[in-house]
Amino acid sequence: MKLITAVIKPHKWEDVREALETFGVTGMTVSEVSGYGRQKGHTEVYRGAEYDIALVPKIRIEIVVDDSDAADVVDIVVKTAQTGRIGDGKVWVAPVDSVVRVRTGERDEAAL
Amino acid sequence: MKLITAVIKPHKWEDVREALETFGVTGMTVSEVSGYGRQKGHTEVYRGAEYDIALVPKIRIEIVVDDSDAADVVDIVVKTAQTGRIGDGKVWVAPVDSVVRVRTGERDEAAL
Amino acid sequence: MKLITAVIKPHKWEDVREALETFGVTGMTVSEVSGYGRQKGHTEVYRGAEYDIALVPKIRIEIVVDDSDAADVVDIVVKTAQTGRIGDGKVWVAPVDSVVRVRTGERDEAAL
Amino acid sequence: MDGYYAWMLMSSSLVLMMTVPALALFYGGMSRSKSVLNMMMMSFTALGVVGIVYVLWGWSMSYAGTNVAGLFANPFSAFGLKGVDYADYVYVAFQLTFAVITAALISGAIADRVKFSAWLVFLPLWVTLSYFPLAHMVWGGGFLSGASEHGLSATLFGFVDGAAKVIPQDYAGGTVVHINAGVAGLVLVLLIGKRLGFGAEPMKPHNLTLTMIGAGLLWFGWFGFNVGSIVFVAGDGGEKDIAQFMSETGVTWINTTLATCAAMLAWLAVERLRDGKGTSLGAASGVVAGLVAITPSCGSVDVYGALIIGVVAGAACAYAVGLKYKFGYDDSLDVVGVHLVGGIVGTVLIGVVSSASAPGGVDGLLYGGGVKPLVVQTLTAAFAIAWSAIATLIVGLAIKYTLGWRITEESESEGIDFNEHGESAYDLGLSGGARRAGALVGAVAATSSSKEEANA
Amino acid sequence: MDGYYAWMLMSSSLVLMMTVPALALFYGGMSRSKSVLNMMMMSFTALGVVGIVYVLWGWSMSYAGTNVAGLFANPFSAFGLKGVDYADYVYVAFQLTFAVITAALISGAIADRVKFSAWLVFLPLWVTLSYFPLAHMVWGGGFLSGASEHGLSATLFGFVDGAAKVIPQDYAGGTVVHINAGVAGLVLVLLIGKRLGFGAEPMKPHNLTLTMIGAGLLWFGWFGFNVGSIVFVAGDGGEKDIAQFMSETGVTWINTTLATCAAMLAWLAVERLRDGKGTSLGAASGVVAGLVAITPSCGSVDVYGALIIGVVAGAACAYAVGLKYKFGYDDSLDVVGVHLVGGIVGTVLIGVVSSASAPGGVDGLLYGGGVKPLVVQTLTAAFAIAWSAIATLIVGLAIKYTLGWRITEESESEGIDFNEHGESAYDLGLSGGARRAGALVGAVAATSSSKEEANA
Amino acid sequence: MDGYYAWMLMSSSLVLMMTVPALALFYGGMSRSKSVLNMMMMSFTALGVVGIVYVLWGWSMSYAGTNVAGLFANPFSAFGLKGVDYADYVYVAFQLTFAVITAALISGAIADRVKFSAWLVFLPLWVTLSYFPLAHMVWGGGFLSGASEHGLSATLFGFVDGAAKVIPQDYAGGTVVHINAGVAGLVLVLLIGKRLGFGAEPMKPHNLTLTMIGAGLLWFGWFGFNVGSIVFVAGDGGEKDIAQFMSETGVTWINTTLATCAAMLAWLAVERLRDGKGTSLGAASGVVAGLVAITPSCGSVDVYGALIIGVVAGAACAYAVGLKYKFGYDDSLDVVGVHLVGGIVGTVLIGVVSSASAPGGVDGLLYGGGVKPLVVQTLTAAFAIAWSAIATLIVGLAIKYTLGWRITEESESEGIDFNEHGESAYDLGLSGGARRAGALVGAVAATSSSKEEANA
Ligand SMILES: Nc1ncnc2c1ncn2[C@@H]1O[C@H](COP(=O)(O)OP(=O)(O)O)[C@@H](O)[C@H]1O
Ligand SMILES: Nc1ncnc2c1ncn2[C@@H]1O[C@H](COP(=O)(O)OP(=O)(O)O)[C@@H](O)[C@H]1O
Ligand SMILES: Nc1ncnc2c1ncn2[C@@H]1O[C@H](COP(=O)(O)OP(=O)(O)O)[C@@H](O)[C@H]1O
Repeated sequence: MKLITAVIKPHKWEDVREALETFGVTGMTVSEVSGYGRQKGHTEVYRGAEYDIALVPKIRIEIVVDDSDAADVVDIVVKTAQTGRIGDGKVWVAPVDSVVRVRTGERDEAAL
Repeated sequence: MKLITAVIKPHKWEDVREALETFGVTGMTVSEVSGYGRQKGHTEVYRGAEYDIALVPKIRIEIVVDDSDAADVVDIVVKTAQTGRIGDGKVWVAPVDSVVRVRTGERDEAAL
Repeated sequence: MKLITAVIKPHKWEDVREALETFGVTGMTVSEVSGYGRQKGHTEVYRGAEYDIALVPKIRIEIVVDDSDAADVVDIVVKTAQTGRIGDGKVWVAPVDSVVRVRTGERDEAAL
Repeated sequence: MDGYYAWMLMSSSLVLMMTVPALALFYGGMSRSKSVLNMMMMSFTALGVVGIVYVLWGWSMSYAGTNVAGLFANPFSAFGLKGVDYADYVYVAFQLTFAVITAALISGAIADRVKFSAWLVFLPLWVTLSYFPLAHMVWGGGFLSGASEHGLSATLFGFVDGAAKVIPQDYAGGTVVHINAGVAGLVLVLLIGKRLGFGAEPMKPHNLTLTMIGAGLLWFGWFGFNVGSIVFVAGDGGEKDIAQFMSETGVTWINTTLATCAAMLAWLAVERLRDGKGTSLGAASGVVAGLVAITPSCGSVDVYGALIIGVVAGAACAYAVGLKYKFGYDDSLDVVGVHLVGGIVGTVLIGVVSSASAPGGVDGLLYGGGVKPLVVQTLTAAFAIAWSAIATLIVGLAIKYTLGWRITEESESEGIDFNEHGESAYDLGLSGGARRAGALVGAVAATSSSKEEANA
Repeated sequence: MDGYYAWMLMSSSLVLMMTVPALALFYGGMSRSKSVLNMMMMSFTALGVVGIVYVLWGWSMSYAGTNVAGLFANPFSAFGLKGVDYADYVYVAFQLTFAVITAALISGAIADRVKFSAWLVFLPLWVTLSYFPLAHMVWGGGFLSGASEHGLSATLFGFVDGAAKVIPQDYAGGTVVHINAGVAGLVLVLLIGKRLGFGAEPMKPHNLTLTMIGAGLLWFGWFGFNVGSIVFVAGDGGEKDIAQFMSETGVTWINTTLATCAAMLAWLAVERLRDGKGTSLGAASGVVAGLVAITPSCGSVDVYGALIIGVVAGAACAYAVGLKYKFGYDDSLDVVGVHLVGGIVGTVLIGVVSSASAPGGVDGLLYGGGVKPLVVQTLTAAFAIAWSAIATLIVGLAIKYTLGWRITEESESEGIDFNEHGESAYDLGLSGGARRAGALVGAVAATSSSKEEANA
Repeated sequence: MDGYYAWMLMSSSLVLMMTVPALALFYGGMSRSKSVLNMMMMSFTALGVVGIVYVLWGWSMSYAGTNVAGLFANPFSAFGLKGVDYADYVYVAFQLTFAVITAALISGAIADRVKFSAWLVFLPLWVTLSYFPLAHMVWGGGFLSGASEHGLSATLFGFVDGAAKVIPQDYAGGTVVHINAGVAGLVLVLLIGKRLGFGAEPMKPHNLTLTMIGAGLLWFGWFGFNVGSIVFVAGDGGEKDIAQFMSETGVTWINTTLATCAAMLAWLAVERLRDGKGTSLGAASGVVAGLVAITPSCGSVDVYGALIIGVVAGAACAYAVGLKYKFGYDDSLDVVGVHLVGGIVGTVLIGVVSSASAPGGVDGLLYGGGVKPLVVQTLTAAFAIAWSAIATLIVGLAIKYTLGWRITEESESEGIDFNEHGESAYDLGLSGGARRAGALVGAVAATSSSKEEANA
């Protein structure tokens, strides 16, 4: 099993979801996060006080997949989330020992 | 060390917390996330425009534990979070090299 | 590659960011989470009903780094996030197989 | 009198504003984020339904029709305002807004768990069986008014030249509005049952800023409610009436404000002593408790009387809202604890602190008026409680065994906003909705190429 | 008449409140969290800009100046209220607030995508070319009024002793305000184009509680709007006027409320039938639809007429808001669906349900008044539509080919609040801003040592 | 005059609404999410405490009691409104609301860091030492009024038939309200010190929609504040008074609106030039700055005077709010930058742009009135500043060395809402509170079995 974590631009989320669905990913866990990196945030000014907003909104997707699918899923995310502009995000793959489906207690492949 | 990540139904959070407390888990990190999977979301209609809300609210729990406790903790979460209805969630276990307690700098077992 | 996950006190975030920047960390992903642990939450009373708020707000930072940098980054976070008071948080290190920069498709070292 | 008339136009508008948006906000903020919309909808639809019903038969049944046994008036004689003089429309307007908010107040007791359809059916039935009759009895010359020869007070203590010896006092609606709504809330709660997880799961207010806005706007609107409730002695629109208008209203304004200030501080004091801290929800609740208690008495007490009523109401309600946990009835947003208790405090205390020096007052116990006023006030309250309880029970049971009141347990734990209204109140993610994102399904075809055309 | 005068002061204040904050909230809540501030700013600046322009030449061009071909009055004769009697300032105030809200209403159609500078330029031009002339034509004795011998109605059906035989009716602004704003919205949408992702991405309301507050406050303010629009027959401030004030206003208040209640329920009914559930956005929208439709007719119908207009408007608008998906124009917050459609419904239905029994009414079709009133109402609406369309087109094109209307695609998808105002509406993280944290850059030096000094 | 009287009832209600909820919202939205409730509570309790104090001795000390050295009146002679005619209660009401909001305004300067108990003690002391005396001096025939033979102006430029030759002008409270509150805020800030991390950590507004609602409702309420402040020449309630009422109020309404519109645009212009973008917070701030500046002058300028005052105030305040970073005083929500600066601008500019053509005006510098009015206005402002500073210093120091002002550093960085009120403002998680979930501790036993009973 692998855990694929993708941090992408919010407005790309819909496309990514569709692409993964087509590929056959049946589930994922999504959260709203803030990104810090080359893409600079905004400057906001409130009553003359200037704030340098270092963080930009991102969507973080976690997908647990079979080792065999990992490479494809990563490629799909990278392809669909890409705009070519700074701040497109990152995708990383990490090992997972096991996964369980709470409803049934099924494990690993069966749990996905 | 293992990192156990559990994605469960929000209203199960209280029960899970209690069960883990009783077992002796002294800490965890919790976040509000959105889940995508078999459990379908809602349909919302705003002024005649129908929105298919693919995502459902979930609670995501991260627990770093001793290798020895991993199996038990997973079982506890699965048992207490289970409703038998679609959308109960997933639990996965991943390896952790080391953990540090910021306050003291203690490492691994001692940091939990 | 390693994934360093740090859970710290919110008001320490600025300091940690600066310290990491100086060290040369060019990116990270941040989220608002709730912590459960030794640090007890608050008690809130609404119209005579007392609520025991078990969770305390924390900031969760994810940083993917070279194996070689992992130790230093952990030390920096621990040093700057430390207040010595209960609830300072945890930092854990986990293995990462690979990381990709969505914008360019670059991998691993090049993706950071 | 066109000045008074202008004030009545304003007062009617203010009281309407109390229900929508003020009460909707006050209640909405206290509910959970998954049920705030349903909560607000109950106030909005109370206005929608009762507003129409009132014009159709409410006015007739309260004031215009021929009296039936002192309990209510003929709902048909002035149906649809038939034969009502245009110059009296402003009174219809003012009274309409009272009926609306009374019905809306009830919704706080049954938050988070009631079928929207059941609420829509409840509204017209309840105002017809409970509100209109009580309004008639108290203000329409009926059984609880001082003008009725066979009225409660007249029967007890006699009737001389056209009025009961001891005139029952309810300046702006302690019985008709607050006791009535409070009792109805209690009866429904007992019929309908608790929310899932009541007393176990946290059910804290999801947005106290809304509750604070609501409380503030309620206070603002309440000046229309209380100060607008002046009744003229001469009633011919002449000098005397104008003089009365230009003095009595100042008193009711000041009394309303004083009692409310006092109740706010009293509630905070109780919290400080009991829980260690005064809360903003406490301040907002104290405001409402004070407004409720001064409602029946704002014309019959002096400044000290107003302060006493405020302090007692604030403290009493601050304790009363805890009772539901002791006795285990889920009066979700404390309609009983605030409106029933506050309404009783205000109505009964009149018998004690009312003063003949006040424009609309007779001497109460404290001013040597003896015990009679207290007796009359207490029995009036008691009768109102009984009437409201029975009327609500009839309507509540009828609905329980036909439509049914409760939504399913799944719907309730998932959230009534989703399940009864197909909406969620908030989508605050800066990623512009992505968090709860979803593809637009309805009628999209024609616009799928929008991106290209965007700058056409 | 100082009572009537007091009411006018209040009404002017109420209508100003309709734009800021009521409309700002109603619209702001419906937009996305990344554009709510821009949405609210469009209402605030509509007040800022039009408020000044109105005093400078708006009043003169609508009412005070010498008539030019019945289309508008000389903008300079009373420039800056030159020569206007202080006793008439209250009418300037009242009319000023109408111009303001009409302009502000338009902003809903072009949400999320328009340069702030373009909006600021649009405001004075549009009110000058579209609003002031229409106000003059309808209320200033111009081409669309019954007082003009060469007016539309007079030309069609004759003119006897100083008035058209068939008097065109627009009590409070169905044509001048709602049709005018609705048409302007539609024209701008067609000129400016759709939002990125319209019809594809979710664009749901980000905070319905704001929309509910807004709808409630709009209703409250609308009493000033409609009830304040009384015009006196005698006009000498004598007994007759007072009597008219003390009866007609009651009717307009009641009609306004009835139609709005009916429209709310009608909209909810349509949703229930079509989508399965009645929504809070539907209730809020129904409220506005009803208020819009009863605006021209509140003085000329009886209670049943008001109910009919409310039901028709609620249902019609509930369907109309869906059309933009069918035809693919991005009327973002449904200015067309609610204000244009509602305005037409109200204006035209007068010809059908208007009743001579109502204070300001003549018998419509339904009351044997024949088809003439219907013809006059319809043609008046048509003319208003044409005028508004042309005027808006001129202004809109002028801006399109000079400043340009649209912000960049990046700015739009990132959020207009950031890019046009450098702000974000919310920072709710309990970690006190950390989530979107950033170091304070401006003028910090002097205070860097603040931590130490904090308790100095 | 019952029309005027009705307007005073409305004005009093409007001004009360300015504090609760309007100011509470305006300030609450600008604070951080961890301190919004405390911020709102300071406004609510200002009303709670000052409302009572005013009736007890405030009115007496300002207007009713016997004059003491022209500085204040005897607080006991009309204690608890003893001997006050009911017909005058409406004036008590109106003045009460002014005292309340003045005290509440101060809270903005000391946001996020002050013990709730200290604030509750500060309120009655401050209004007694600073507000009541200044109200007496300016409006009660005291040292700063034109009616006092030994007054400032009379002493300087003489006194003929019952009035100072050069009458000091403060129509609605530039000195008494805004300068007074602004100075008090500044003094407290210097006594209390900065928030932790001031100038270093981000302290941006947590919810600008609340601030926008607040600004809008403040504007609405301000019509009561300014327009209600009319003082009659004849004062016998006869024809002349009615005529004055029916003309002067129109002027104050228009001037209030014009100056506010101008200030909003001026503030936005400054931001555009300085920071590149006009912000919604800037628009809201400009609105308040304009309202503040026109407060003393709304009756004494013509439309151009109002525009000038608005533009100057908007621009001046937009710059002034930056000063705190330069000089390092933490005037958290800019009470100094907006109310002190705006109040001075408005009060002093009267000496320049005031015009005899305006109902309440004398010719200022610009209209050939010479420099005397300017001198009087300036010295009046200066005296008010001095008095307020000393009074506040006394109260502030007394509290600092007894109760102490500051909460602990932990409490402050964790959030004052938790630590002083035991609450958090928001719980928006759709998971119904899970994010900040917690088990219900209080009195649960009796209801633990609720799940089963839920449908009983
Ligand atoms: N080392 C890292 N670890 C975790 N997340 C990162 C890291 N570097 C960047 N990110 C995430 O990826 C996002 C995009 O990175 P950024 O450097 O801004 O642009 P790009 O990836 O196109 O060079 C960041 O906002 C952050 O959320
Ligand atoms: N492959 C996956 N990776 C990560 N999270 C997943 C994955 N599949 C499902 N989930 C999470 O588990 C939740 C429940 O899964 P779902 O398929 O809806 O029901 P069930 O697990 O009962 O079959 C989802 O909402 C999502 O948050
Ligand atoms: N076993 C764990 N797994 C994941 N996160 C944890 C764990 N234990 C603690 N945490 C996180 O660390 C934070 C601080 O831990 P806590 O026990 O309160 O204080 P300390 O670490 O100083 O002893 C917690 O709020 C929680 O977010």
